[in-house]
Amino acid sequence: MRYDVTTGPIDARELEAVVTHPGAGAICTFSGTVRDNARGQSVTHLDYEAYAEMAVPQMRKIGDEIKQRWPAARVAMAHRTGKLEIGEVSVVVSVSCPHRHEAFEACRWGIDRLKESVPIWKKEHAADGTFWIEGEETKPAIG
Amino acid sequence: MRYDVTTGPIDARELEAVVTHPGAGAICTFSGTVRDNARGQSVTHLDYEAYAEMAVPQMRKIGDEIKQRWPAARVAMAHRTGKLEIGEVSVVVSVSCPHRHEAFEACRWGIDRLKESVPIWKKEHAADGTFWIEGEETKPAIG
Amino acid sequence: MAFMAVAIAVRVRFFARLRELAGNETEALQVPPGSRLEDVYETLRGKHAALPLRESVRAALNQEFADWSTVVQDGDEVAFVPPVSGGL
Amino acid sequence: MAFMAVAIAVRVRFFARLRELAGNETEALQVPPGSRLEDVYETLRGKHAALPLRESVRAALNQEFADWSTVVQDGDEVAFVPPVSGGL
Repeated sequence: MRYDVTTGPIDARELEAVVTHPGAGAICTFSGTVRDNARGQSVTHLDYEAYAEMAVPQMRKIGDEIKQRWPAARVAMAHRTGKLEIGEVSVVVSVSCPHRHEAFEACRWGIDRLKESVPIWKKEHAADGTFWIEGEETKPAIG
Repeated sequence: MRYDVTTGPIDARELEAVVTHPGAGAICTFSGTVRDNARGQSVTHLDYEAYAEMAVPQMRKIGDEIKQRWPAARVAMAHRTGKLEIGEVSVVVSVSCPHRHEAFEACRWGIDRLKESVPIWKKEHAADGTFWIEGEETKPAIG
Repeated sequence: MAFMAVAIAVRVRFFARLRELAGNETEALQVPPGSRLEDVYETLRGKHAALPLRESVRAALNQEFADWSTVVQDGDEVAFVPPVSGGL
Repeated sequence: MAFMAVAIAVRVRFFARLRELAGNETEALQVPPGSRLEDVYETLRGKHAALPLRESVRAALNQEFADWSTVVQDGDEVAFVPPVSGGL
């Protein structure tokens, strides 16, 4: 298992190397990338800020929950912070399981939970200004 | 889009590089790996055989179907043939979409369809003999 | 001068367990004009007794899955394949 | 000799938009013994008028999300955070 908050690029293959093993038949890897648009506006870049001392334990908790639901699963997650350009990878969740459908379900559950419970925030630099994204809401940034 | 049948190792990152673009926010990549067991027996290695001239067009057809169902999706698929050792990657399906749930759904749909309609066959070398896998059935091999 | 073909030539391919049972990967075959895929397969079963009943086999014509009732044409590539098992 | 604390010290952390609104990332704060997270936050709102109402904020105590009614202890790390938006 591996849970990282990092300022450098994320190598999804490294996470897959952590989860793969001779009993796994299926690896599902989700990567989130920076889109060039949001709310109908063009986006120039993002900043991600993390409460890293809490984010890593929260990721570990999600990994433990996945292993309770899918006992054969192995999990790795990484989230990047700092300035990210369009197309760069912000988050990777990789899950291995013996069979494919459980790998998809466990990986999807992992990224869904991460978006709910891991203390990381997105600041969007867009054509119409700079905004903090708070859950479903968009709020003008000050700094 | 990219559809390969290849005797060499598959690099999932190359497929992801094909599907990623500035409008994509989500990439789901499925990798199938060779498990060390099947039917309660230990497996030593596999051979995959393909009707390559037909397999690549069938993959392209699946990619086209994905784009009909999820118009913003981009798709890449590769399947390896020949002898594969335990833990090696036999198949990769990578799909990008603007949002994550459609990326998961489209990728899963892709590997499900590949397993139904792409003319590739698995020969399993196991502790109890050598078998061709035919859909859900296991049949002793001759050669 | 009109010319009536008495046979058409198809190229037959076998894969996986069918290849092993036929003992051949590729085979040139002459069949009467109007032959359907099922006729081609039954002709081959006459030559290769180990080939299984059609129920467990799929036919492909020129690299597309095809119904057994499809009529073959001169120069076609015909393949007979077991249920697929690629993926993982 | 018995000693009755008149104040306990907590370390406060703000993140994202709350950090910008507070004008501070980290802050040392003294509060009366028995103070709950909601009391800590209201004390801070007294100092930083721009901080939003509690409804749009979550509290964490020692790196775990916590109820607003949780009583803080001397030496605790308290964090106030907006709804999260990591991922993609």
